[in-house]
Amino acid sequence: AGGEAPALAQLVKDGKLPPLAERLPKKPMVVTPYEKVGTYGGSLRRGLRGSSDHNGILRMVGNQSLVRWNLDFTAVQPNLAERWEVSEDATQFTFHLIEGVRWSDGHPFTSDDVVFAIEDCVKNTELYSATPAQLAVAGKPVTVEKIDDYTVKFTFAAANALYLENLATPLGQHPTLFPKHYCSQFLPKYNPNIEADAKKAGVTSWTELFRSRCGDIEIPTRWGNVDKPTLDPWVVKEPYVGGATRVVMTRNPYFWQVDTEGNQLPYIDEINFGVSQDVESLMLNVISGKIDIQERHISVLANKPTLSQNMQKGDYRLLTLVPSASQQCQIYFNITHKDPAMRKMFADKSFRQALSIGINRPELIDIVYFGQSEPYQAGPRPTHPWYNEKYARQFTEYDADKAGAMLDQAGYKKGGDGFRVRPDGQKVFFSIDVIPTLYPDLVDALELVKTHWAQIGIDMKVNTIERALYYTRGDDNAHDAQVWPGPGGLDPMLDPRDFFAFHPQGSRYAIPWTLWYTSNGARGEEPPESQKKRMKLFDEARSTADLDKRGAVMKQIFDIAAEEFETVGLCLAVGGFGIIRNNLRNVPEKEPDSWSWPNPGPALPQQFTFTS
Amino acid sequence: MTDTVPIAGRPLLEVKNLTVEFPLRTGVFRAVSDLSFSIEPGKTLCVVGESGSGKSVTARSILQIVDAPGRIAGGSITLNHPNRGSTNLTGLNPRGRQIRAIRGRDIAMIFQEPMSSLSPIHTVGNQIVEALRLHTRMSKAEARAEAISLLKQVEIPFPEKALDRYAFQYSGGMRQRAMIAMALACKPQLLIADEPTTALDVTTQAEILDLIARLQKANGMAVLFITHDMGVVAQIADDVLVMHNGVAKEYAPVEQIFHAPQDDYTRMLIGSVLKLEQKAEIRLARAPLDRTAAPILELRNVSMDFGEVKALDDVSISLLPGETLGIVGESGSGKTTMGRSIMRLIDPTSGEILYRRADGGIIDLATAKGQTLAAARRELRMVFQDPFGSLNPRMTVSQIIGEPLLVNGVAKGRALEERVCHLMEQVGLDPRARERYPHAFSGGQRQRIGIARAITLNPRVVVADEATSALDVSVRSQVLDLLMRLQDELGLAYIFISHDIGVIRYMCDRVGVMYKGQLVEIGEAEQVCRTPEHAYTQALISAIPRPDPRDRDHSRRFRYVPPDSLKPGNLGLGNLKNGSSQR
Amino acid sequence: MLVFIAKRLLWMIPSLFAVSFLAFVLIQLPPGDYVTTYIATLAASNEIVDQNTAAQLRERFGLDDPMLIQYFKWIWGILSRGDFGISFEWQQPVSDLIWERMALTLVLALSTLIATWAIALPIGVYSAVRKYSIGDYFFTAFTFFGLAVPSFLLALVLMYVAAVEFGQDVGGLFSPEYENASWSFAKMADLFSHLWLPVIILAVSSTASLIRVMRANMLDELPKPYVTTARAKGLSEFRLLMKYPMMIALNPFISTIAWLLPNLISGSVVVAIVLNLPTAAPLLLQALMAQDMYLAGAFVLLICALTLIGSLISDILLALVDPRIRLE
Amino acid sequence: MADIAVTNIPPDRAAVASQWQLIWWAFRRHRLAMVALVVTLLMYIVALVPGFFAINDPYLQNARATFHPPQKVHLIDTQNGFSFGPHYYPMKLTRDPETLAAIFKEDTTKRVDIQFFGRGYEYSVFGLFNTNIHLIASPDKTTPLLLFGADRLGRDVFSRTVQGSQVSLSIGLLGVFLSLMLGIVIGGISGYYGGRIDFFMQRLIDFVLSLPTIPIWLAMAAALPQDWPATLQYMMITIILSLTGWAQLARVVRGRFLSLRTEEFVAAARLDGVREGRIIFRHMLPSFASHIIASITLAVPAMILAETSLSFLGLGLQPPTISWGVLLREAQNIRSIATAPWLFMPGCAVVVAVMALNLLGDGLRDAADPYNK
Ligand SMILES: Nc1ncnc2c1ncn2[C@@H]1O[C@H](COP(=O)(O)OP(=O)(O)OP(=O)(O)O)[C@@H](O)[C@H]1O
Ligand SMILES: Nc1ncnc2c1ncn2[C@@H]1O[C@H](COP(=O)(O)OP(=O)(O)OP(=O)(O)O)[C@@H](O)[C@H]1O
Ligand SMILES: [Mg+2]
Ligand SMILES: [Mg+2]
Repeated sequence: AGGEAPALAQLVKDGKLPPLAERLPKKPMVVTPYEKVGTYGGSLRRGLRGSSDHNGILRMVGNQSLVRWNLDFTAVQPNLAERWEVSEDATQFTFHLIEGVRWSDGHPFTSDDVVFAIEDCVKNTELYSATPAQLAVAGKPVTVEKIDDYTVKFTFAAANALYLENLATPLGQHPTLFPKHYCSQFLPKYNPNIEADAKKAGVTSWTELFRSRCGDIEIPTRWGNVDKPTLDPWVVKEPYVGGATRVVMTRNPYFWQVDTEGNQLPYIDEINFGVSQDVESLMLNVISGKIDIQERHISVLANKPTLSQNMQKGDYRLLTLVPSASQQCQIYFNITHKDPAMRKMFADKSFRQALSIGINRPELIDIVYFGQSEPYQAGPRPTHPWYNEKYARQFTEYDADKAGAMLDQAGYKKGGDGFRVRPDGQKVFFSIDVIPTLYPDLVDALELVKTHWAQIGIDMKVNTIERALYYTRGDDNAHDAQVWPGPGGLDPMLDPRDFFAFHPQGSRYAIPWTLWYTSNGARGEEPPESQKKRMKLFDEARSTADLDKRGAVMKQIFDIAAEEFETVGLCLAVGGFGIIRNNLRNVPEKEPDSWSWPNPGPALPQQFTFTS
Repeated sequence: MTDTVPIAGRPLLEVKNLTVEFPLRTGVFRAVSDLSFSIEPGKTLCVVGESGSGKSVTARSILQIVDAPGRIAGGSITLNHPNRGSTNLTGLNPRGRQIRAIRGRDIAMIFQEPMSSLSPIHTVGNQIVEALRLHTRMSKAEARAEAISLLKQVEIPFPEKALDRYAFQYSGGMRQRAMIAMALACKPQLLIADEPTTALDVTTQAEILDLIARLQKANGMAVLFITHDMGVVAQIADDVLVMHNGVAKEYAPVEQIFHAPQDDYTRMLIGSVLKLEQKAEIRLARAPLDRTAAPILELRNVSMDFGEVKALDDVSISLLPGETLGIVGESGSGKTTMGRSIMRLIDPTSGEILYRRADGGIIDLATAKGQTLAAARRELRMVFQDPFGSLNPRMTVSQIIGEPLLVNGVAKGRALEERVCHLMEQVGLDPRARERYPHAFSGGQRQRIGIARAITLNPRVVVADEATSALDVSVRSQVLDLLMRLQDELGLAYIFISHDIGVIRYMCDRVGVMYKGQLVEIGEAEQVCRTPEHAYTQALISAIPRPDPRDRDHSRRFRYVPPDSLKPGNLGLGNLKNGSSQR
Repeated sequence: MLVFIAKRLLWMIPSLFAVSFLAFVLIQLPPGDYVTTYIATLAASNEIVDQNTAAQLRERFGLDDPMLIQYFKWIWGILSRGDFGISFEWQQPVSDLIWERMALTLVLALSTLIATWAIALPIGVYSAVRKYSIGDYFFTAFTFFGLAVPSFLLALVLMYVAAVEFGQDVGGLFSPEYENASWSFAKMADLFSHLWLPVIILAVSSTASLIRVMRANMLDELPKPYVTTARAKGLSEFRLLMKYPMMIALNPFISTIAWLLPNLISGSVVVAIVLNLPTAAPLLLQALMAQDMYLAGAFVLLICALTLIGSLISDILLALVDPRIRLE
Repeated sequence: MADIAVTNIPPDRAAVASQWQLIWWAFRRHRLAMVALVVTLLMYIVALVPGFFAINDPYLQNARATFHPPQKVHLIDTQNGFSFGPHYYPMKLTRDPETLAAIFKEDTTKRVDIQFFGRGYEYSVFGLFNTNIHLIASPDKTTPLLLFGADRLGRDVFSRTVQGSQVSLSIGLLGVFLSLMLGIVIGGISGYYGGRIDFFMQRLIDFVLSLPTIPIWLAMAAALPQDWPATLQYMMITIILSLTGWAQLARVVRGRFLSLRTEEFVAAARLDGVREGRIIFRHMLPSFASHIIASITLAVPAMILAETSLSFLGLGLQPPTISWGVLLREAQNIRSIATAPWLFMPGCAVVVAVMALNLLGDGLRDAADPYNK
């Protein structure tokens, strides 16, 4: 006997919309509001930046997957699947969907849709020439069967113990992304005239048509079609297309969640994303109170004084982001450098160790991070159960003399100009790539590191470059060293790039090894034993469903990684922050900052509400 | 403007103790000092004097348009307008409304250098119509019709078409006449004419003088006429002001000036006129020309068309080494075009221009290119008809004169300076003025800069296009003598384009007469001047003004009308009319 | 004249080919490709693109083809179907994207242009005629300011003052209520009430430089004898200046028309970004930076066509204004 | 010749000024231009040895001075008895724990006297020798003298501005100069010859005008060796970009030359046997000098500021390199406007430079103008 938004009630009265009971599932999912039961109405303003910011929308509305994360980012909860069973060997996952859920156009959502999404769409090789990584194990794609209208079974070729967690991340949205009744018209299997339709629509092939109408998880066109039915709390009203100055989402009258009093969610009528070309104009909007909730793009620490000084003026409060990353600035020396002499130098563990203790971390934290961090190397954050003290803290103590001695011993003697010389007579010199437009703080930090290292006789160049160049240099293995924030602080399983050569674009200390790993030895360069061991261990962890056992395996990895000391970290990732307008309630004032936990989505914006 | 009765006892324009100064780097230069004169309505005051004596500056002062940094340092200029009362012009703001009302309407001015004084980017018609519409209430169409009639009155052929052409498409004389038409457009009370007929052949000049006289009669227009042509002075002046070095040497009725000059300078001036009446002494002393020598320059059937205008029509002529060939002809008859074709500044439409080099080789200048052309140009020099336009405004005179020496590697540094000084002295310029830019010279001085530049490189042929038109008679004869002495020294040959028959007689061995692009007569200078054969030449000779105010008989004068224009329907353009028949 | 225009128009065809090809090469010249930039952009928010998806994007966009093939595919699409291709980023036909932004771009650019010329030319003339007067010094000071302050800093400051101190709605060209409304009188009014800020900001620096250039050119023409002639006719100073020296001093400005048109599109990118203006420039920039090839290529083609047209117009105007210049 | 030789010429008749002398004399009379010349020279002296004029190490970060406001320099001390001489009081920093905002208060109990020609950080002069003598120095190394305040990392804005002059007043100008030369030569040739040559040159110019420069920047940034110093890379890029930047000037020059070439004095020069190059540069160009001087003086600030927009796009010079453009870019955010306006002091340096260069240009123009009074 819950309520519905007044506007919807009016539509029902006018006969333009079925009554609430017919729109909701028999047993709608009940969401407990964060603070209190809210009131209907209002338009929530939020900012997007320029182009390619589709994930800004995704994070706010588009995370209605089969399962979702809990608020603390510790466990997977039911979402569209009210429950599930996992087979012992973690190869079979059976999901039971909530009965009576409807797409935003009123069409029922059933296991047919899930089967369609995976079997017809994702596994269509014209559409997806390679199956997305989540849905393929051991090189084979998943098989999805319909058990009954509300039960589907996913079968993997091998153990996929992480599947539920993956499913809760944004990249796990495929099963609920494509409404069969709508998207099937864009598939040749269901529509023989598809090529002609594509021509008519002005695109060259049916796959393009499909993508522009049904989108994909992470492409702008997902929000560019007002007709596509979704399961999200809000649906597109003014689309995100090239040149759009704003994107408006309006409430989904068939949204399938209710609050504890049975009122249909969402509370807020509309979400209005203003598209700012530049972050500064976004900042201005925030300060002048024209944004209701924002952390994206403005969350750098440097903005905090300005934003906190204008709290009164902008009538907002601050939102604390708990970093999920582990390292604020991870230095990746290229251990697999193309130049053998450089490779030898970087591969020298004591060289890296000396450089690490040659950094005055407390000073750096003081200047660049307002004292808001602590010296750190790598590994899960201190609050994480898998925290590894040695891996996290070794070689963080500043000791220039010792560093010098270590370098002397390793054969890098000081030359005439005070800088060290390699055993082959060349001066020790390397550059560290950094992207200033993306991470200005890393430039500042490296500048300091440069002065610290100069004191121990190491000459380094802070190489500020444009991001595409940064990537290309990495991909070509043409870099001396690069920096990037180190992930895996709260979600070590999801992005272990620092722990071993895992990510071809992330584990920048040994790109060729990552290629070897991802291509199963077909490409790249064979890594040393300790890497191979970790790779094996990680594969094992991935297929271990039991959390404790998995933890034990992962800890072995951390031990090895600590021993190898491949990357040099500066300090623990610093928390960002955001702002919430004072009249916006039911928003947790502290939330993880992560892609896997695509904040603020898992805090359930559908139960955010305005007080007048 | 019906009331032409002068205010009793007061002249139209009174200039009292006018002093004009130019502050220069080295001190203040007084271009005009303590000058007084006045002009009665309907009368003509002629100003004569040495080139650079301040005639133009005086004229400009009246309209308050002395170029910076010049300033009127003293004296007054009063305009006594019959209807509007008297105004002290020196007291007016030079940009103000009052002086603007006077300019163009009450006082109009014909500038000395017509070639540069017209806007290069507006049609001539546009500029005349503008003057008309500014001071009268004419509609566009009326103004245009009036402009056409004005052009017709100044003898521009095909005025309807000419109206829509640009100044650079006009010949020098045509530009001058366009200036005259513009100045006369509003029927001013006072016309200031600064050497208005220097680029006109004597027939046209006579017509223009008649036109001015008619307007004087009809409107009581007063005229301040600056000229070097004593013949003209004798014909039209009521009073004459003789200037020298910025001061008035003599100010008297015309009779007195010619028949009882008081001042030495005036006497010298009149004497120089007589000198130019005969053949030059230098030439008399010369051995006769070797007529059998191979010509140094030979034009064969040269034609040049500008669209439908045939500026040169099948011209053939040759020039012997050491010879001076005079070219006379109606304004717009293609004289300049011929000169420019020889220098290859324009490409003739057809024909050959053969130049014999010192080594005997022959080059066709009409088709020569690159090195050959450049080499030939070193031996051929030209004095441009437009002295102002042909001097780079951003180079000092010393650079301008020295440039040919410098780029041809003849001299540099100190030696170059010496050469420049010497050249300037030769043409009668003060070498100390060589750090000045061309705009800071008088018209005649600029002309001499052009001459100095032309003779720098010891050329073999010089094409002198109206090279002495802006020079007073005494300086003119000096410059001509200089040219002839150079001829003796270097064996130069001249092509001497001039409207001044006196100069031709003084200087030239042979003379060619051009008419409408054709060479209608060519012969010994003496013979052509005495017994001209072609009817046009006869008309030309008949129109030469006599330098004697007592001999103002126009009845001798007649006009040449080409036979084809006598056809019916074409009568409007020209008919055989006697000079006096108009009166 | 007609022959001249026809000849020039014919020449545009090879020029367009050459420029489009070179542009295509240039756009691809920077390291990486669209997918790299795409990944890098997402990584900025710590978002991850599935490895397989990235590889497959490349394949789908034909980025693995040799460049020549990509070029010919594209050109062929344009020639045969008038199809400028699809924007990688937006998955929308390029032509839609471009035209969508052109209208507002033109409004803004033309208003700026008119404002600039209308302010700068008279002031430039004034500064020249009244050289070293109080007024001249005043405008000189203004121009120095306009030249020395980066326009987007100015934009930022003005926006800050307007937004924070006065609570004004700044950025963009429309109020929210009109943003997606259809065109109406009220919407036009709203547009113009938003237009002044960007126009001022965009106009400041170009006005300043225009003033300086105009002043310099006028100073050269003022002492010419033909000006004195006109003055002697009794022309008022204003008409005189407008008709005579100004026309000649305009010569350099007429030459600039060649890149005026293309500048309408590509000019003032950064200001447009800061002010959040829905004009073409940010889209072009984004396309170039992201190596969104067809979109960028189409823009470059458009710019090239406009350059060619602009230079034709400017050549014709040059000859019209100054008859001494002949068209050959 | 005796009859027309002008008499009474003073013996040293050659003692007149050359054109350059004339120009220099005219220039000297232009008081503002002289001031501008002095300022420009001073700026270049600063740019030559920025270390001497800097007070603190421009790269030195200082945790206690983040967003330090400009320090007041006092002349008369009344706090600690009465004394005279330039001095300042160190500022004490407290940080708001919640907002992280820094709060500075003048501590009048301590007084630091400013030294002239005192000792400070060590810098190198032309890479020849090192010294640590500075024009202005502060004896107290822990509380540095911050005339223009400090930036987010506590670096001295004054010293950074001084240091930045080096890059800003040199590299960009190289590009300006190169495109200028190219523009004049190509535009001059095109306009002087006209006709067919002009036609093809114009097609080339159209072509160059339509090329997008951003990809060139991107490609260049990648292609140049990464171990080059940032300034050298930037210089190479500006040089290469000036290979496209000339087109605009070339068109303008050409437009003017098309009409200039019909002038009689050009014909006269040709008859004098002057070669084409000299006609273009020596005879025709001066008539267009005003425009060119104006263009140069306009191009210089544009070049300095271009850096700011370029680094906005992640191109061009980037920190840690110091230039005015980079400094302004770093300052260009709401944060600085709202809380640290002194970060825009480099902008004042740009204003001064622009002003000096433009006035200098004006003076030159006037001095070279034959009609100038
Ligand atoms: N701007 C100037 N600066 C310096 N001297 C000047 C300037 N203008 C003219 N003069 C000088 O003033 C004197 C008078 O010049 P003006 O033009 O009146 O001579 P003029 O009598 O008209 O001579 P001409 O018959 O040659 O035209 C000349 O000696 C000339 O050199
Ligand atoms: N550039 C041009 N374009 C068109 N017509 C021209 C051009 N130059 C000269 N003309 C025409 O050619 C004819 C001859 O001109 P030219 O200058 O040779 O005459 P001129 O004999 O020197 O006359 P003047 O004695 O008046 O100087 C004139 O009718 C003139 O209008
Ligand atoms: Mg004169
Ligand atoms: Mg002539």
